[in-house]
Amino acid sequence: MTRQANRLGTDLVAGARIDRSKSIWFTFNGRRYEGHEGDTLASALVANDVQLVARSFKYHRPRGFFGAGAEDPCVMVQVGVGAETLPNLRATQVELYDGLVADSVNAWPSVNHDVGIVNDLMSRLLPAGFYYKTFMWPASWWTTYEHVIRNAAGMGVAPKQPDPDTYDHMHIHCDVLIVGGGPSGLAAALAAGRTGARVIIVDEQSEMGGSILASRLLVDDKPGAEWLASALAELGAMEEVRVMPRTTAFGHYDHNHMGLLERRTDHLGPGHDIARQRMWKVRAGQVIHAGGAIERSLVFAGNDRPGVMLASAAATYVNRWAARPGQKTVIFTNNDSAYGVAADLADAGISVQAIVDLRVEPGAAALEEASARNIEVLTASCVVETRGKRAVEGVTVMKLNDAGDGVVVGERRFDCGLVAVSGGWSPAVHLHCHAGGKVDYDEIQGCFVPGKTLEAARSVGAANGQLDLADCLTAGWQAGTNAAADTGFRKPGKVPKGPTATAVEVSPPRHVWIIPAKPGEENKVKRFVDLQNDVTDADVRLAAREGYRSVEHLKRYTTLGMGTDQGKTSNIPGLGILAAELEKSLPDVGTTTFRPPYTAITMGAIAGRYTGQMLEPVRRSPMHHWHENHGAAFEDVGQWKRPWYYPQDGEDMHAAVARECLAARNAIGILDATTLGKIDIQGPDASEFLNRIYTNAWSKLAVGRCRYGLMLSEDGMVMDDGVTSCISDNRYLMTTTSGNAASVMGWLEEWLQTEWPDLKVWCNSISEYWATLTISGPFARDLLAELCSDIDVSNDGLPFMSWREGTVAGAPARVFRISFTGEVSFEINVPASHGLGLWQALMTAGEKYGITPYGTEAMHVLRAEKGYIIVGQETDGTMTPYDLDMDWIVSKKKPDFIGKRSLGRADFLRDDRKQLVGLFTEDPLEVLPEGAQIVDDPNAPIPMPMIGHVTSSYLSANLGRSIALAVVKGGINRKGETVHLPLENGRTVRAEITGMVFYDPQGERLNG
Amino acid sequence: MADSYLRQSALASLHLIARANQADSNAGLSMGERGFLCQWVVRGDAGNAVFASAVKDVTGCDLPIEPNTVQGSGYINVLWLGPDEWLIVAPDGSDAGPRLDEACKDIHAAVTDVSESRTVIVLAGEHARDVLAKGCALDFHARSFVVDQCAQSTLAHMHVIVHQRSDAPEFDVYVHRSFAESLWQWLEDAAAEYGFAVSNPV
Amino acid sequence: MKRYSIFSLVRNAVSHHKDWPKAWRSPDPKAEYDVVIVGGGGHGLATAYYLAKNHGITNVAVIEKGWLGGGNTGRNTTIIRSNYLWDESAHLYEHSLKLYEGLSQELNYNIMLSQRGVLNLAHNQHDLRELSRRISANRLNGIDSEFLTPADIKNMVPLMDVSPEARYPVMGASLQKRGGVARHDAVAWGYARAADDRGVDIIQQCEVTGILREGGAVTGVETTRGTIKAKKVALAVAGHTSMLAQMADVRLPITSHPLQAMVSEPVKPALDCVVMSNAVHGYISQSDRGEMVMGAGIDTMTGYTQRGALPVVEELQRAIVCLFPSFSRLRLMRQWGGIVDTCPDASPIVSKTPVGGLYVNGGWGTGGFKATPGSGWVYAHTIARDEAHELNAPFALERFTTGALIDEHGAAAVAH
Amino acid sequence: MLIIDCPYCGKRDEAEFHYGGEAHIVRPENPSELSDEAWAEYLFMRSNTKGRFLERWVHSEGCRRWFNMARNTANNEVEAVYLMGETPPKEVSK
Ligand SMILES: Cc1cc2nc3c(=O)[nH]c(=O)nc-3n(C[C@H](O)[C@H](O)[C@H](O)COP(=O)(O)OP(=O)(O)OC[C@H]3O[C@@H](n4cnc5c(N)ncnc54)[C@H](O)[C@@H]3O)c2cc1C
Ligand SMILES: NC(=O)c1ccc[n+]([C@@H]2O[C@H](COP(=O)([O-])OP(=O)(O)OC[C@H]3O[C@@H](n4cnc5c(N)ncnc54)[C@H](O)[C@@H]3O)[C@@H](O)[C@H]2O)c1
Ligand SMILES: Cc1cc2nc3c(=O)[nH]c(=O)nc-3n(C[C@H](O)[C@H](O)[C@H](O)COP(=O)(O)O)c2cc1C
Ligand SMILES: [Zn+2]
Repeated sequence: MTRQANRLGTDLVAGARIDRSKSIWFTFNGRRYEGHEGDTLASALVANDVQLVARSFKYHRPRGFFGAGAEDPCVMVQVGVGAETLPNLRATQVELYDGLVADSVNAWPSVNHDVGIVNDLMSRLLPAGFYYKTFMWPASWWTTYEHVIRNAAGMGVAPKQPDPDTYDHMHIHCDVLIVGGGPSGLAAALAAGRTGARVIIVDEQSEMGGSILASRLLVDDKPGAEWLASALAELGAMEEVRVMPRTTAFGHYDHNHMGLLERRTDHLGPGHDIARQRMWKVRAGQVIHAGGAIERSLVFAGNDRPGVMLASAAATYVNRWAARPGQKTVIFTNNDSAYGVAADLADAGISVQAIVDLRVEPGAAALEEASARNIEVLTASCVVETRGKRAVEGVTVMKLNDAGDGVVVGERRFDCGLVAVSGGWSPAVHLHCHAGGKVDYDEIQGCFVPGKTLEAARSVGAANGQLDLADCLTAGWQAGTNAAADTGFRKPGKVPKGPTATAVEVSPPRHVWIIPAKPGEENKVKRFVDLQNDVTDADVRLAAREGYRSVEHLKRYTTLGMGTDQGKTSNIPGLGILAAELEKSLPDVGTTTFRPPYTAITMGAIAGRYTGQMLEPVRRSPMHHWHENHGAAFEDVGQWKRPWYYPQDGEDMHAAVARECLAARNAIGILDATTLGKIDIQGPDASEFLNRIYTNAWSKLAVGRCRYGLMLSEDGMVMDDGVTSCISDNRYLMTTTSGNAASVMGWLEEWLQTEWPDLKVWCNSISEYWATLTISGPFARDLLAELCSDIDVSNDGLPFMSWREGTVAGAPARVFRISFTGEVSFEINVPASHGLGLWQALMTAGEKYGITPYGTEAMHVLRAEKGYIIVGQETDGTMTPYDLDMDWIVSKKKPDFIGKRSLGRADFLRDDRKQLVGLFTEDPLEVLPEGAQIVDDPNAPIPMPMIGHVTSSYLSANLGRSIALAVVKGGINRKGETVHLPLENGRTVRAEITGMVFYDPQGERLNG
Repeated sequence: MADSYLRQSALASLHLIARANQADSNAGLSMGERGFLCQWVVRGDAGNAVFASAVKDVTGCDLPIEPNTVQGSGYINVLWLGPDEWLIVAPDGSDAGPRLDEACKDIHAAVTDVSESRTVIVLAGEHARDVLAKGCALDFHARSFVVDQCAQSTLAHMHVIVHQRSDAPEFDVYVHRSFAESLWQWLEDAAAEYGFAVSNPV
Repeated sequence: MKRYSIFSLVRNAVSHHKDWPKAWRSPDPKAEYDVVIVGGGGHGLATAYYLAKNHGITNVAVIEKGWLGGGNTGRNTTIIRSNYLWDESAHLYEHSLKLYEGLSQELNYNIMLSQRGVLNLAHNQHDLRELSRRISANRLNGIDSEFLTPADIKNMVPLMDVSPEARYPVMGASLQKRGGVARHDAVAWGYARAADDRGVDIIQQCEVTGILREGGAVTGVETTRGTIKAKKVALAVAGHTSMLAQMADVRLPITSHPLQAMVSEPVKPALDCVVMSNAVHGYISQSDRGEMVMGAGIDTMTGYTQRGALPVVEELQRAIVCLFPSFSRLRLMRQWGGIVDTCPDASPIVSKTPVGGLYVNGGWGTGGFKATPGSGWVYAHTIARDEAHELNAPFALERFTTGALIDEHGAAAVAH
Repeated sequence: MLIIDCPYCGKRDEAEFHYGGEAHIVRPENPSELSDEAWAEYLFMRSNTKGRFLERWVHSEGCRRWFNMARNTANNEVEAVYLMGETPPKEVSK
């Protein structure tokens, strides 16, 4: 084949948007082709006379270029290979780059010889919804059927390796955002930009200009390209105007929150080190929708053969890319716009055989254009069939009757490789509708136009149903001026003038939703509505007959408009056919819902940089790097990384935890407890506030003393716990669990601000201020005494549940004598910047005592040995203090506290509530799995009645046996009884219900 | 023992000061840590004359009542955080907090030391706004975010206070200490395409 | 009802598919019914079907303000499973799953139940603990449930990133093999066709605007197509439960929220089971057509907009791309929203009400599609007998007074 | 995503806020004197209105203040913002 056989010379097409001097080589289905800079994959393939590009979804019928941009339903290709591969790109939107590799999708072994075509042969058996009616017998075969169906479906192939590209996000604010860089959008941008407003104008194509790029009309008496260049130059010079080509406005969300997707390197091919795509999140004062209109097809027999193409697309290939979509053409239209196409094609040397017009009376200007070029116009006529094997070779035309539902005998046959079709225009109301905008039906144009919206937005130009260039320019200018004014920007001085063009008089289109076939052939032909999903007019009518009468049922039953093009060209014809079948008007039938995105957007771009390790920020304590350097294994606790255990010399977790636990009871253990939440509570009503928040009483806590508290949510369930200390008169320091630090702070503020604004209390989070280092064990006091000279750390000087201020290892410190291990234990709080220094000082000075850092796992074991609960482990939002056997902490005297009333409800008084107990397995070395369910009768039939589950379970090195905490129905009164735990591996373990305190039940070690 | 410990700024482990010496002068922006600032959160009633004048006396700044604004004395800055909440920022060693606490002891106000809670990352230069815009929904355009304006928001999903210091532009970004390394990492990544230099702000 | 089968397909192919009967009629409302069911979603239609089939009550109307199946039934991510934590839920959802297993045959409508397995991922110690608790409870309740290690998961889902280097590494998963997905529209259509066949009137494009009462009991409903008398009125209106109950002065502990879902462009099979993650918030499965069907959490504010905001989409895509780094290059084709009604304990209400003859079925939140057959079954029982079936007795309104909540927040992971 | 006009900080993205549910639900003065039914009403029963709804928000990533808002839940139009403890402005109080 000759290179670019269908590329039109400059003699035929002047000024196309390609650089003929720059060749680009690419591969399609294994063959190398040449294109030019400025080409899309589609235009280059058209120029190379490649017609068969894809196969349809269901019947695997051959598909060629139908559109020239976002609207094309057919030409999906797989671009790139390996990790870089991209499925389902629309060839009309792929910019050519050197070395581009593209292949057809959904065809095997090749797009030319696809075995899937058997579906087409069986298509009689596969009408809309056939799968609901069959594949049910035998029931067990469905899996097999499904396997076959799944493999046949899908289009391109997902990559298998991680995406090598990156994506990022950008927030931006502007006064006026304009979607669409056609004449309407540009006029709006000029008007708004000149006021000084912050303006953004986006267009999803490679260059701005919209229809101007493919049109020969004049603007301001200049060729469109010239005007475009000057407009862009002016916009480019405006400081507050941002012009963004290759940027799709994909969604219009509430309150003018707009999503844009900018393609930054796609046109350059793989291998760039900036983000491949960028998602812009815009807050716009005013939005102008100027996204143009989408041409519709006509539903006639054989309308899916490659070679049948939207008229506007044919003109675009010719005018914009100098690519000839066919040598001989027949134009088939219901409106005047295709006459301009006919003229453009004819002027480019394409032989226009005829214009077949459904109407009796085409517009005068249109007719004139045809007759000036000696093009035959067949009025009140229609194409009743296309002929050809894989592509169109000719058409048959007949006269249409007055009703439009049949033909009049006498046919004309034309040979042609291109049928350029226009079924009228549908404004791109998509974005207008995303945020709830309504549409109105334009009876004359046969389309929906933007109606009411709550957003500060307006639609202009073709997107608003204005199809004349002159109107578009005027309206765009107006909209730009008004939108800017609505955000407070006005051009001072004389009223400026916008761009102009010559208005053209047109006649209205004629809407015939189903073009009759040749007499007698009605049942033999296929007329496609949705070219991607193979929905025909017969499918639409079948659905209606079967009772799927709502448009939404129609859509879902036939899959009309559910493909990757989202029915841009097919929705209205589908609705028209349904309306006719139901004998309703089209607006009564209504339209399906327009949803984001306008065109498909890369999932990685939506995620942006927040993937992999950057999914969420990591929170680190001041000692984090010490832990890291000392081999700690970390545990994720919320966003924190906490040392889980510190394996040494090849220890496994079990060995490390045992060593750490022993050290904490026999020497000194040191824990990084920085993650605890800390809240500074001040004010004359602080103790009253605590009384309301906690279940126990707070009025009498002396300065220097600490108290454990339990917080309930208003439904009576345990929400959080922690120690609160009295710092000075009317000032407390509350600690919370690590996981609840933020939510408790929010909880306190909520009550203060919304319910008790009269309370004089201030809360401030100081979680981040303090590094918390806990030392625990028989030598903890000795160590502390060594490093701290200004606090008497003796049992009397610093009794259990008290705190003092002083210095430890030179750092200003608050030392709390509290214990989560049951040993003598000090929580040393120092300003975070001192955390690491103090940690190192303690490690150095503690070496002689055998100081051992321990992680969260050992902490869990140590506290379980003492029967201390962990909120979120022993509790799950369904446990009351009573269930936890913590009656002692619920004040009987206080008239009220949060959650108190709920505790009195019927269900809380049951004595078979699940209650917290200890468990001893019969075999002391058997460690129960956490979460294991507990039963009374392990031989009971399934479903087996369950009475509780294990909440915590460990092998205690200190006790030399396993211990567990569990909740058991009525457990508090069942101590000594045996229960059973049927495990996943089929074994059943026996265990005795015990108290919760396994170690040092008298609490003697607390005081050392 | 007193001299054996080392105070560590939140980003100490990144050795920014060492990196600052190898700064690239063509960079689109500079980033550095301003550590060890004294910071106090002050809560109180702006309408209370005692309170307002205590703040003025101690800091030399008028209590900023205008939302999202900063009052500065050159030495101390007072940032508006909310209708009854301010952040006083002073260089290391300042005793403004305790003095204010003392001055407010008879009224319902609270002064809480949060010096260690946050560190400040300074972003400056031509592309500072772009980097912020990558992760923060505030409008940093020069028309709507001006010198001595501040705001609390999120940057890359981390809570921050942003204070524009100069027209350079230069921004102080206050971030919680535990998040500081993550934010720095994110900023480095965001800034990479513009080129950045590590600075050593004082 | 003319049965569907391959033979009927062949027969109709010969006659160019001109003779297919209507799947359901479009009758005008009668003046009076024994039972009026408000809401033509899966639950309402299933209820009508079982009222007719199990209880012989056929003088029933299903009143739907839009098109049948157009509520959440038509917009959910179709995950079906029964591995709930608490006995009460487990029994109800398991009953439902069992009904699902024979539903295509029973309804003579292929609902394409695809029991390809549901994975619930654990990303931290807490998740693991909750997972094993649930697995243990499921097994003793007779619900298939097993634990998978990261290596098992990699085998089953090769494209998932289970490396320990992940920000929140996958540490294990529960697998319910009998879980999966079904074709949501077909469930509604299948029930509609079968209920219609048993004489139920399905009245679409008819909105209930009032509930008529006399002496503390219902007497009918006011609709946009006139008054319809009824001995019993049963609500099955999902997102609008509070609105309808309010018409009878019944207040409910329900709030309605937008919940979004989205699909990618279709691709060849790349994911063979359902994957759900709570910590890395999102879930995903691949439909038979090839799209990745994805969802995440609710928009927190109350809302009836049937759409949602971009941040939820971002959050979801972060999760999906972290779990499946290669899906980063797929493209999102469509996103939409539904209105889900949630209860404080994340469990539904299927209950009588203080108003005689008024029943409520709602609060299924983000997870009621899987319950459709079971819910219809027990709701029909409750309506027919005026007393709860043992399976829905725990889900009565009274639990909010007694405090006997069934809290499925903590352990049920993303509750879809 | 809404733009919410924080009564203190001004217009900000919804992402900076947390939703707080129905507004004007006052905690009963003496819970212990309430019947279980009345307590359940306070705890759980919500209006869940479709249309104009009075609700609470907190500017959690900003000034951390709570406030009330009137929003149309059917279309997300924000009709008014008013302070905690205030009654809704006339134009939205019906
Ligand atoms: C995005 C999303 C994802 C989900 N994913 C899952 C999932 O994976 N698995 C799962 O099990 N569940 C899922 N769910 C939940 C599930 O969809 C619902 O719980 C279930 O479909 C509810 O069914 P329904 O029949 O009760 O309600 P719907 O299907 O919503 O039906 C209620 C009907 O009532 C009608 N109605 C309302 N008001 C009136 C009136 N006044 N008069 C007449 N008719 C009225 C509505 O138009 C509607 O058709 C999801 C939900 C959503 C939104
Ligand atoms: N004669 C006719 O019947 C007829 C019909 C339609 C259009 N037209 C002509 O088309 C022109 C219409 O001008 P216009 O400016 O209104 O439309 P346009 O088609 O010229 O421009 C619209 C632009 O918006 C872009 N766009 C659409 N959706 C987008 C999105 N979501 N994100 C980013 N970009 C998007 C498109 O790529 C296109 O470039 C006029 O010249 C008019 O005469 C004529
Ligand atoms: C499981 C499932 C799969 C879907 N697949 C597609 C699809 O392939 N193509 C499509 O356009 N929409 C698909 N949708 C979305 C519907 O088009 C539609 O958006 C959704 O049902 C909500 O309805 P609405 O957008 O009309 O409000 C799917 C929906 C669901 C629930
Ligand atoms: Zn605020």
